[in-house]
Amino acid sequence: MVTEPLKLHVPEPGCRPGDEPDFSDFEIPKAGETRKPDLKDDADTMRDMAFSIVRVLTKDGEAVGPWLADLSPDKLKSGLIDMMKMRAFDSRMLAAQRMGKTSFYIQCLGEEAVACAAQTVLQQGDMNFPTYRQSGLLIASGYPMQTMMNQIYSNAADPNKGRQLPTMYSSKEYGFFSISGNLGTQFIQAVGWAMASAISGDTKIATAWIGDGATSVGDFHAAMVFASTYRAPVILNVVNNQWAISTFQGMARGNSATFAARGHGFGIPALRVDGNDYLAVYAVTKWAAERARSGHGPTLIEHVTYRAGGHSTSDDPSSYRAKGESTAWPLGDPIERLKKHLIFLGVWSEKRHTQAKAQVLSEVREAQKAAEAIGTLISGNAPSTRDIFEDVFETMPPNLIRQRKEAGY
Amino acid sequence: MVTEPLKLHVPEPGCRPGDEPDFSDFEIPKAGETRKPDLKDDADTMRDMAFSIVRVLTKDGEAVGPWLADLSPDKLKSGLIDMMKMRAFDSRMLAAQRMGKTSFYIQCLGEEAVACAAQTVLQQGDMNFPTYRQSGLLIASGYPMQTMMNQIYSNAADPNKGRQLPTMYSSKEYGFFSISGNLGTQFIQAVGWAMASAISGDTKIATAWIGDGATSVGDFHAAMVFASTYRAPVILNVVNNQWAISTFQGMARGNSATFAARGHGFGIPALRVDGNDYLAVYAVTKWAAERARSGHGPTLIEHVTYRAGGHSTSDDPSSYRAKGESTAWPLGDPIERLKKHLIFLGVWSEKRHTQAKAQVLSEVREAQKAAEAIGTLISGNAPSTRDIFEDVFETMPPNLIRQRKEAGY
Amino acid sequence: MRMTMIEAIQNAHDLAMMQDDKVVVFGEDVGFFGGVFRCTAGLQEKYGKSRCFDAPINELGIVGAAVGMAAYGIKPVVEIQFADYVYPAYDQIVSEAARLRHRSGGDFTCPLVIRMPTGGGIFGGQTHSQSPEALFTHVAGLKTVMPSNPIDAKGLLLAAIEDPDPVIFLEPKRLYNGPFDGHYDKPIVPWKKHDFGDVDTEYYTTPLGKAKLVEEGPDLTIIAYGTMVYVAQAAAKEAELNADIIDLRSLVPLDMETIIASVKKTGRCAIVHEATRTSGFGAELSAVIQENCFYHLETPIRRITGWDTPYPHAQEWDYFPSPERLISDFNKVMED
Amino acid sequence: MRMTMIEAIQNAHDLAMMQDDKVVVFGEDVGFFGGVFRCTAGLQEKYGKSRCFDAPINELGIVGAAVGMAAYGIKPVVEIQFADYVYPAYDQIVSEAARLRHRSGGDFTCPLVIRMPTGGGIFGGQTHSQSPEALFTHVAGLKTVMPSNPIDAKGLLLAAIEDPDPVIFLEPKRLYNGPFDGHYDKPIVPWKKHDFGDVDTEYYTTPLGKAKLVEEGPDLTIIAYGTMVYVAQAAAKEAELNADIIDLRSLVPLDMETIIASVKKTGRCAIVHEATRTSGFGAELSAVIQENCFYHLETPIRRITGWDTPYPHAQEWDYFPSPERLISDFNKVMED
Ligand SMILES: Cc1ncc(C[n+]2csc(CCOP(=O)(O)OP(=O)(O)O)c2C)c(N)n1
Ligand SMILES: Cc1ncc(C[n+]2csc(CCOP(=O)(O)OP(=O)(O)O)c2C)c(N)n1
Ligand SMILES: [Mg+2]
Ligand SMILES: [Mg+2]
Repeated sequence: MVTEPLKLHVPEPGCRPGDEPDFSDFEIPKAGETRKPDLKDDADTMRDMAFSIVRVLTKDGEAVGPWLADLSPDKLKSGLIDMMKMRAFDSRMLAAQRMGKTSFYIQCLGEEAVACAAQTVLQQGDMNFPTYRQSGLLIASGYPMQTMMNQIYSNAADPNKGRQLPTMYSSKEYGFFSISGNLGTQFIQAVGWAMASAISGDTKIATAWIGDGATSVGDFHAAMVFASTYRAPVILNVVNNQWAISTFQGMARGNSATFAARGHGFGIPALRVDGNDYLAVYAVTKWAAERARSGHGPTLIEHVTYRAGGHSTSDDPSSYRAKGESTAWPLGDPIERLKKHLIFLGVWSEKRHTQAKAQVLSEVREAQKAAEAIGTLISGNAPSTRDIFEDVFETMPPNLIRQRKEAGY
Repeated sequence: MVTEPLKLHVPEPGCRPGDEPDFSDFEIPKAGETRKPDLKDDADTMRDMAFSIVRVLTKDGEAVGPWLADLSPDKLKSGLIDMMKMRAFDSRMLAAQRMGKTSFYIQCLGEEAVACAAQTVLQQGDMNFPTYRQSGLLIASGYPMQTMMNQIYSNAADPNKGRQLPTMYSSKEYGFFSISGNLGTQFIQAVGWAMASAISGDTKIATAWIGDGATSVGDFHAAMVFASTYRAPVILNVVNNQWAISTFQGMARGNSATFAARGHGFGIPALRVDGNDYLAVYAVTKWAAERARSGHGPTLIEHVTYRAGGHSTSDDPSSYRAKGESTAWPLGDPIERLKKHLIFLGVWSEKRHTQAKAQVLSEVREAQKAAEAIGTLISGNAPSTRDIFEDVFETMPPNLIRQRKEAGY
Repeated sequence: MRMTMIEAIQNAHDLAMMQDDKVVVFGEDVGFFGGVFRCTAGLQEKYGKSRCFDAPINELGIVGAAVGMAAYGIKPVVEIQFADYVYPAYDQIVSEAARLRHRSGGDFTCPLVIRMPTGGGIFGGQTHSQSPEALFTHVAGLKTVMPSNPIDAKGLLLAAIEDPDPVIFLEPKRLYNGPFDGHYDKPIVPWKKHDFGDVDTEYYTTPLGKAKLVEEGPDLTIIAYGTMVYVAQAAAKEAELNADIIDLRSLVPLDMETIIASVKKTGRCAIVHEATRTSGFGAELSAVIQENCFYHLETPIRRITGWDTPYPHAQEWDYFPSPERLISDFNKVMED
Repeated sequence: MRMTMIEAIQNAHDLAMMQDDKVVVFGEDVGFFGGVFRCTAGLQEKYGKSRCFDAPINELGIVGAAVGMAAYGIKPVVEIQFADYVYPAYDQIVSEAARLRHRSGGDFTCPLVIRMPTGGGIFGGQTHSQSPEALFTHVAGLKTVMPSNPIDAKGLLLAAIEDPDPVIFLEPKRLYNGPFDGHYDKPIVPWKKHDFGDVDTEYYTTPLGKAKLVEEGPDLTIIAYGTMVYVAQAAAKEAELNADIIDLRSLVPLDMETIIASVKKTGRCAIVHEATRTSGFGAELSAVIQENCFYHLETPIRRITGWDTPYPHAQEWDYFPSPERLISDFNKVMED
């Protein structure tokens, strides 16, 4: 028996600052290549799907293969607009944060397709359990941008009454569950929500969202166990954007595995999708939603994408990521890819794109103007001190009334 | 799109009290049939192993196939004796509990092979992180039975000083980590211990133990993530004895999956073994130990066995399990099977077995007599009240000294 | 009808499920088996598997799923098999259940009940004996309740189920079968023969936030909850003290009025609980009483509690606050 | 050498790792990046990847693995990125780290340090602002420490690393760069220009369990820790009170002697902390002071604390115990 000293293995990303970005190890199937199993198929007949990537859009902007879905040009255009809005919104809010109008901001640059495409599959009454990087769900569901900004500015019209960090939105009406700052907690809550729908004999489904890094949390495991045991009507989304602050995704998974392969230990159908391919995300989400709604239970989807920006406004990725990694990312930019497809289809042009961009920017600006007219974090007109004490319970108990009075309210 | 009302799926065991036990759905490969991968093989080349069962002993007591290991007849005999001791020990202690000599007892009836065989693979300095159902680890390592009984009786010689429930042993010297009453917590601790061995450049390995039911806990997931990320030299054992108190193992896993298949989401080699086949458990554990010790990292082993007794002395399984389920269990009894093998080899006989049984019983009795001479939970000579206050910290802080004095000590 | 505390709790579940089909009950071994203490016996058979079911062994998952269900609009009542096993769920309780209403500006709410057998006295060792109430009372957004008899157990549980916010419901398991008063060598009167076991079979609620003055007397105020109510009563009797004995029933919200009125009257106060002393709920009680009754107090408030150690197995009765310890401390409160 | 509190903490790690190769440091983003607050900057480069490394995002796993490592015989020092994220690890801390020595009869021990940035004042909202100290002080087997300046931070951290038992090490992140006194509209003196930033570069320890009397005065005793030490100082000054101001530094073990001596001297006491009031550590302090100094107290002990609500974002300064609130309450302690 060998008795050489053991050594701790600590995984390292392919490149760090100073290195040349290199994604040549990253296996990417051709668009259209990956098969589409039947909705009713058992998880154990599709284990291969967890090691492939569903892709629809080719390099040239053509949409091909079994996952090509029934999206009309109008729907595709509106998807493009959603993503463009999201990007413009992010860029304005990043700037607003830099100007001190709020304390903090998180953008989703480069990942717009994931949330924007997934949202369009959902129906009224379904519920997303998002992380802070799925603001696209709100944008694509037509939630007023100004209300989002009111939240970001913690102004008097903030639906959260100034209580939450910027971007921690909540909207029951728009099927967007209150975001928690504690990573992963919503994953099992989504499963519970979906179980409640099944218990109630309803037809609503839930979607759970989690980052690559956060798949490590215990709540992820709880969600897998409960979803599989009770066959909950839920879509379990892992957004693998390659990074968790400064930590690369390899730190959260085994060497030869994928995040999707986690499904295999639970008999949950699992697949990977090109997260920068609007059409692929749409198709895969639709497939999973239909499985859920027709009683076939949960699906695990790993969205393969890339966090093109910093983690948040508190983060500077240049100290831990190689320069140019973002542009070297082989799955490209979701907006550019959908735009190319629309041009390929002959329903879009560079010119229309430029017009649309201007149009989108003016909408975002208008929303911002309106929000700022109410107030920003520094301009005053914030929610009241009284609001600290409200909503701790439905009815304020005597000790809180006493404390509210102590606070002078 | 279908809009039939959803329904909650709640898994049910094959049979409940009043039903005829039926294990016909349970797929059991023939002994010798399952292949043996190379130690250095990658996890993704052996995914099939998680859906098969390694078995060595045939119905007739012959040992066959690639997993047949180098166990001498003497070693096999001593393995048989270990299991017989464990069973005699359990039966005496169950009786002692019924007589009120202690508060509680947990036996491992029917699962003796798992712990007894696994222990013989380990070396001085390795560490088990067991649950309450692996007392066989202590028996097989030659730990004094009387000391175990001192613990069970919480008498003055109890190494735990009366602090722990019966069977919650601890022995650093014998490589047996202090058992926690909180399920699963030791699984990730074992990984941490193994990481420490690697960090220190040592060659020691750890083994983690968990029940089928407890695989649901978050600590299980943490262990998988950390073991895979840092390639910790650890053997991750799931003892699937079909039941978690009144809850059948299906409640802890997806429909088409096995517990072993959990390894696939982490790139951890995973296999299932016939837990009632001493030779198979030995061979599989040895393989995993060699992988760990030679730097190939963790292995997940699902031991397929059956909890033949009640969960504990507080439990009566007849209210939730079908009568006769235990005898219908298709993998048989581990002691009977090893005995048959030894007889097949011509190194054992019914007569010698009867003699051995008597010999084992008298050893157990002697240990018991000696332990009871020191004291039982009701006979007095318990650890001191003072012992409550010791070992909270290495040095007793002032507030505990004050409280100890308040208590009159 | 005479009921044990277990039967009263089962009955409360039964009535709640009957009255409101949004009420669902789950936890480890609570479905087919009816719970290791039988508090959910028969519910699965009566209401079906989708309203009462077993759960995987994952307390985080049980509470986390319940948070999602509560947000959906149904009413989960979950069992943690022993309070000692609630810690894996602590994040879901503290960061999620307790804060959902507040952080979402009232958009989402979390009406759920988390039941758990609590406390020692059953030779359960350190993992079947703990009293973690103070770990909940510190968390804004949680209510924390502990009944001491079958009548209250039913009424408080039904009130907890009706409550629009998360409630931690601690059941002193040593009282499941009768009012244990700390004299472990003497038999207990079973609830079936005790007045407090005479439970109305109809639906009723006992409001959260109202303490009960179980005995009245001028000598001192004794504040207790759960098992310690009976130990305090026995000790006061043996010490021949005529005390106001307050059974808090609900720790948050706290019935300050009853407490303050009593301490102002007696000028002396003893607080009794089984949990470890440091940062136990007794500290909060002592602090608020001191803040509100300072000029009425004649002697220092004393806390009689479990020691600042884990709960031992063999030395259980040296850890458990015994009638003798209570008597000695009550006398000190009187003497000083 | 002048250091920020971050640099002092980094320096403590560095010296501990240099002196004892059993010391290992890990946590989320602590390896290559050096921690989101840079407290572990440069350690991976200096000591290699097997002594300082990134961890998966699983606090349970971080602490659970550390418990196993500590049992092995090495010395893990782990970082929880924010104290608000410690709850998933709560079971491993309470049921395992805190009890291992006791339950195994001293056979296994668990010397580990769990560091975490604590407290508000940085517009972090409810998940980057919490002060969970009371959730640890209630747990037998844990020591709980909170420094208030670079010199103490280094000495206490090195003492914690030397300690044979688990230590919870809470770092008031609002003090990382300078002694914030609650006047959020005024600039702070950076540690680099402050005497407490003048940190000895040699190895030294500051004993756990010893409070520090940071100011002496006859009027009243003010007990604080972490950020509140400076807020208390500012408020006392503005109120023109000459107070004994005690910086606890260590909550468990608690320096009762210093506290009792001071309160017996002044007869008046105010306790200040940022955590929610109910069952906060202030309750324990109030209770023990009352038990030990009853006959010396002239007015009720007051607690000035965070409200019993989650920590808000926009209304941060209405939640944070401000100098104005402290002044008003100090005056009440004096008046009554
Ligand atoms: C329980 C918990 N631990 C740690 C953190 C701190 N934290 C915030 S975001 C983050 C990284 C998350 O990475 P990932 O899940 O990949 O999501 P991404 O940011 O890439 O979208 C960390 C560690 C937290 N919020 N919650
Ligand atoms: C965290 C936690 N939750 C619940 C329990 C109560 N409990 C003790 S044993 C048990 C069943 C365990 O079943 P399994 O893991 O299959 O192990 P087995 O008893 O079959 O060996 C339960 C639920 C516990 N000890 N710890
Ligand atoms: Mg990520
Ligand atoms: Mg089992």
